[in-house]
Amino acid sequence: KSDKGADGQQTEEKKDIKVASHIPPMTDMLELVKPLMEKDGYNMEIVHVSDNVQPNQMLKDKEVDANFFQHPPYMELFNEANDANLVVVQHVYDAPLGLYSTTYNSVEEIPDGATIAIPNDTSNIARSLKLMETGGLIKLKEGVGIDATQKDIIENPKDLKILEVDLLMLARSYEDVDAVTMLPAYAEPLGLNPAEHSLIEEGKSDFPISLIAREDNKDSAAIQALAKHLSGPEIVKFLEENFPTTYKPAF
Amino acid sequence: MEKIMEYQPEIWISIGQTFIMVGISVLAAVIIGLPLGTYLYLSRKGNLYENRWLFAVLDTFVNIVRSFPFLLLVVFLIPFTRLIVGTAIGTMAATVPLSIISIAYYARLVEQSLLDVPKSIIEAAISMGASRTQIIFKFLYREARSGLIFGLTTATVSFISYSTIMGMVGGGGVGDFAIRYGYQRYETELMAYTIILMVILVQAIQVTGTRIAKKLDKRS
Amino acid sequence: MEKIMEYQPEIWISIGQTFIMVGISVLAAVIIGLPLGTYLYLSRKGNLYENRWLFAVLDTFVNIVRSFPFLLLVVFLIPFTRLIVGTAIGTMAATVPLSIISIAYYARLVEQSLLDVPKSIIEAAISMGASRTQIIFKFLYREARSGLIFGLTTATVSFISYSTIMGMVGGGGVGDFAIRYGYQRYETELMAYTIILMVILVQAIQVTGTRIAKKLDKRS
Amino acid sequence: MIQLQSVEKSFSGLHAVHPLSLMINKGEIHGIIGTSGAGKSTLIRMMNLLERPDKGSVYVNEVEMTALKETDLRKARQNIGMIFQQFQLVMNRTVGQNVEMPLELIKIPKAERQKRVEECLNFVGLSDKIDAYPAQLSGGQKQRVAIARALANNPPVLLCDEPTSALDPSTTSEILQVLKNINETFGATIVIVTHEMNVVKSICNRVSIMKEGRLVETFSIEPIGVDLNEDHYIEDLRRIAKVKD
Amino acid sequence: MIQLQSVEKSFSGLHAVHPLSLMINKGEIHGIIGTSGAGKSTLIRMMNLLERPDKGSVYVNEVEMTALKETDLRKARQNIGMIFQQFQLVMNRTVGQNVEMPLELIKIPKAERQKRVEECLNFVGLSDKIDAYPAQLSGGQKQRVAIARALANNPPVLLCDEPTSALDPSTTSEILQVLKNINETFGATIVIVTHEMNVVKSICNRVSIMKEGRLVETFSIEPIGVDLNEDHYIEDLRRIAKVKD
Ligand SMILES: Nc1ncnc2c1ncn2[C@@H]1O[C@H](COP(=O)(O)OP(=O)(O)OP(=O)(O)O)[C@@H](O)[C@H]1O
Ligand SMILES: Nc1ncnc2c1ncn2[C@@H]1O[C@H](COP(=O)(O)OP(=O)(O)OP(=O)(O)O)[C@@H](O)[C@H]1O
Ligand SMILES: [Mg+2]
Ligand SMILES: [Mg+2]
Repeated sequence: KSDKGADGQQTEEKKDIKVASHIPPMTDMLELVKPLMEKDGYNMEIVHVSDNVQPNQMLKDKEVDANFFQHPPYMELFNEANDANLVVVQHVYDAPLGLYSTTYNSVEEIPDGATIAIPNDTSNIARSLKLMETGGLIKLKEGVGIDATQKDIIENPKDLKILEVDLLMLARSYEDVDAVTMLPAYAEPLGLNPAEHSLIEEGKSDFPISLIAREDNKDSAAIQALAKHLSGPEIVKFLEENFPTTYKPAF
Repeated sequence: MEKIMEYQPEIWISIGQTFIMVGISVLAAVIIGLPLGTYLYLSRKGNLYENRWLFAVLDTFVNIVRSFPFLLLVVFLIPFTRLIVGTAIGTMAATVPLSIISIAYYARLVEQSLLDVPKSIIEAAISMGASRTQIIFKFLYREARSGLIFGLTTATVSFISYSTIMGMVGGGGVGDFAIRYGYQRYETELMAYTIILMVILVQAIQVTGTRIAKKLDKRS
Repeated sequence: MEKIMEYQPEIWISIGQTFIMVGISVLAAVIIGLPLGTYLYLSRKGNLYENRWLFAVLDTFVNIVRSFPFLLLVVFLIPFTRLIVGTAIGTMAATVPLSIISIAYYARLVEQSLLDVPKSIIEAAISMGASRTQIIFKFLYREARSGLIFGLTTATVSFISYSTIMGMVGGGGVGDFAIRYGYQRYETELMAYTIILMVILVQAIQVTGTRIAKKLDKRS
Repeated sequence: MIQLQSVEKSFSGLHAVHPLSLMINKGEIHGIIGTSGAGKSTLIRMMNLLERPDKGSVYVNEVEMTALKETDLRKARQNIGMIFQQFQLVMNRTVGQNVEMPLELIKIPKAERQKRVEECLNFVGLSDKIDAYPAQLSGGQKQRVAIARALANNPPVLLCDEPTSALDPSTTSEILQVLKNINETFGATIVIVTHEMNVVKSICNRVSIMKEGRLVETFSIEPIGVDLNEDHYIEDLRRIAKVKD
Repeated sequence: MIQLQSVEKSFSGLHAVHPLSLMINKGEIHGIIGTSGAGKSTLIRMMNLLERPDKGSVYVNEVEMTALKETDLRKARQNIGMIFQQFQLVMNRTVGQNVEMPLELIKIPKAERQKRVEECLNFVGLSDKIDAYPAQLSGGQKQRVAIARALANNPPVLLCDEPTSALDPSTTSEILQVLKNINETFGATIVIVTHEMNVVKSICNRVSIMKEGRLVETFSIEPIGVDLNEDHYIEDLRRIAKVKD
């Protein structure tokens, strides 16, 4: 059920590949490489999904061939819990988390009892808590990893109130709280970037957004072609042109 | 405006997706929700075909479906969805959980409409020796028809709202489009445009439904 | 089981949040949705206080609220929410959009219930020289009361389902708990447990509502 | 006093009442008779403007009903009791609460209401059904509740659309006696649509005859009074009985 | 033939019908009279088991109704026409469609149904209202639709609960003539609950009298036949008229 090439340029059948993704800029990058894949003989379909679990579930169930929306630690969590064998094929870009505030210009200024909004999904909760730990705002239990929760906070000297809200709402709650941890995808439209505006520097990121596939298809020609294009010069150019201060290639 | 022109094809596609999702849900509501609601009504204590067990089973089923967080219902139904449409993603797959919720939802509205049919009508039916089917189709539905139509209208509008969430399994649709392009990309114009489209769609459905319901109501 | 014990305090908190969100929505539905639905009914063509314009305005308002993708409604209402409760996130903030949708939703069910009141009752009221308020409270509501209660029950169950989505603004609640801990953290047991809690809650509400509605119905 | 001045009424093309005028005096008991579909209900319903005439005017107690604004019309209607052909009771209110209704609307205190309700139910012989709901009543009992309700606030004008159609002759006699009493005691004006010649003969001072939407005749009669002998009509039957089984 | 054997019925404590037995012969026109609330409607409704007796058995045409299973009971009921005290028409069906109902249920072909509907509406003088909805009819017209509906499938047994209560004397006469005809032509058994002595006198062969849930008396009479003189009752009034206005 694959399409014939446009303009009848080729009669040979194209191979289908399905990639699940979520929001820009991931979806934009996929759109960008779609014509490149086309040239290589692949008919790539982007499945837009508005959920953070379904893309992995779909990949595991072989409904899609790859997904592109997460960082490796998040994938690990899924693998562990669902007995899945998803694998990282290609790191694509880094999206550093930042702590942003309308009223305060440094971590020290944040007063006692302040409210901090953080994303409400597992890995981003942990990541946000870690970021706050880095900034000296809180202290976490020794050795907690990517599934840390508020329960793991052992010291909270400023008695901060930490409020978990949906990723999509973070940017909107920016004015309602004392500070927000946000990913660039959400901070950028507010004119904020991690390099200039974040109160805490995340440092070396363990969280590159990556192309993920399964153990059984990671070496297939199609996945490899996609990996190649997602780490190609077009992507570098795209990131530099559109997000000079926020996103950095991770390859 | 430029943006709107640029995205015109995508908008049309998502309108199509909404129509598929809502259309199939409405069909499911009528084909399965209507009989389900009818049996809820009939099997109730003190009613025509009183049946404690049947009522308890149907009532609980409807409650379970309706109490599941919708997102989790979608997830929970994935194996079933795959069984029915062969895949768990895309517009067709989205219609399965949407239809299940539509069925449960419309069943309640049907139950309510039937509860408002005067008992004397059923008595007249019984005195004429009408069969179960005849009582249902020729008396109950006839007398409740405007309520049934009005309820279906209310339900359809809810289905449209529910269909928005089906973006999570790649269902698409106007609502999802509005969220993806308008909200996440901060294209406020695009978002406003699609929302206006939805309002017009809903308004058209409601006005038509209300009008038909009124026209069919000859009770006074 | 261990997990369930461990998270008991969080579960209790989220049950509390659900009660707050749903409770306030039900209140809003009754206090504002009921009169809104009543005016929709009264101002309709051919009815007691026919008023084309009022009807068009109310009907369109209800349609707009109901056709907005819920997520976008939440976003759209942020400035309003801030005005009312001082902040746009948290449980109290979640009650604002939830109440708005509840109002629009219950208004439709009220409209439908009132449409099923025989016109002859209103005629009797008019002949006795009843005022507007008296016609509404002493005749219409009295005769429609079981439908109004049954409709509120249906609506409440829907509000619980809607409240699930309010996790996005940090509203919390049982449904959100099920999604965040059960679904996103893959704690299937915890998820099942919370869903069972929700089913029990909904079942209790539905059974109580149905029972009261039946008890109040003396029409036959 | 009720005065209809060339009132007429059509229902989507059908002329239910052709232009007609009628004057009913204060304190009069006026009967309206005529074949089924003649327009009697439409006519009586125009008297309190439940059916607004297409043309013409209606006066009740010197007030031009057709010229009143809503609130005044409402006040005027509180002084016009009505018994409907189909009873039109509020099904979710008990018998007592139905009868209480007109008193509640004009905000009579609770205690007084209670007394009056008992009194009126007593008039119609239904004291024991005060807490029953209409669905639990026989046809005739429902009709009597409707009568009690119309009498509750002692209205100076009473419009009755076949008030005794569901009643047996002896109950009818009792009800007619009640109507006669309020007519004599309070000077109430009463209009009665009826199919029963005995009703007309017993209490009406004047009768109008309707036919196909027209008033064909109105004449005065001397009411012969109400016959309260319970077994009278069975005796009548017994007289013609062939065999007693 | 209708036979009630020590049937009784209570409604939450209230004994509406005390144990009683009654035998109505085939081809008989049987009147039931009694005061309001005496249990007449309850009694007649037990004959087709709309109200199932608490005790006792009911036979209609040699069949023990109280022993039938649902489907058989359904079949049996198709042969028992019923006219309800409150008409109980389907409001969302036109007059014609209401009368058609019993024929539709037993799957008579459309053309035949149409013919029969016209015939029956003609019997009750409502041919011109065939496409009207019940809400557009006068009280008496609704009652006549209910009568036409009960006659539609020519049932061998006809139960009538105050079938002429909303009708004027001349229309009543016409209806009684129709009942008399189907009784004579098809030998139909007819039970009539009524408050009108004229109805009893005109067509009943036997009369039962009920009082407070008990059958106090049953006797045979010689029906005097139906008086179809339209203006008879107005003449009667004119005789007693004082002045003609
Ligand atoms: N559903 C019910 N619940 C309780 N009581 C009832 C019910 N139906 C009838 N009754 C009572 O049973 C008695 C007999 O009622 P029934 O309708 O048989 O009287 P009836 O002889 O037909 O009177 P009428 O001439 O007024 O129609 C009445 O006292 C009535 O109040
Ligand atoms: N709402 C309506 N729509 C259309 N026609 C109507 C409506 N109400 C009454 N009619 C018609 O108007 C005519 C007069 O009706 P009305 O009810 O006044 O008769 P009536 O004299 O009271 O008869 P009855 O003795 O049978 O009660 C009838 O032919 C009836 O069909
Ligand atoms: Mg009438
Ligand atoms: Mg009766």
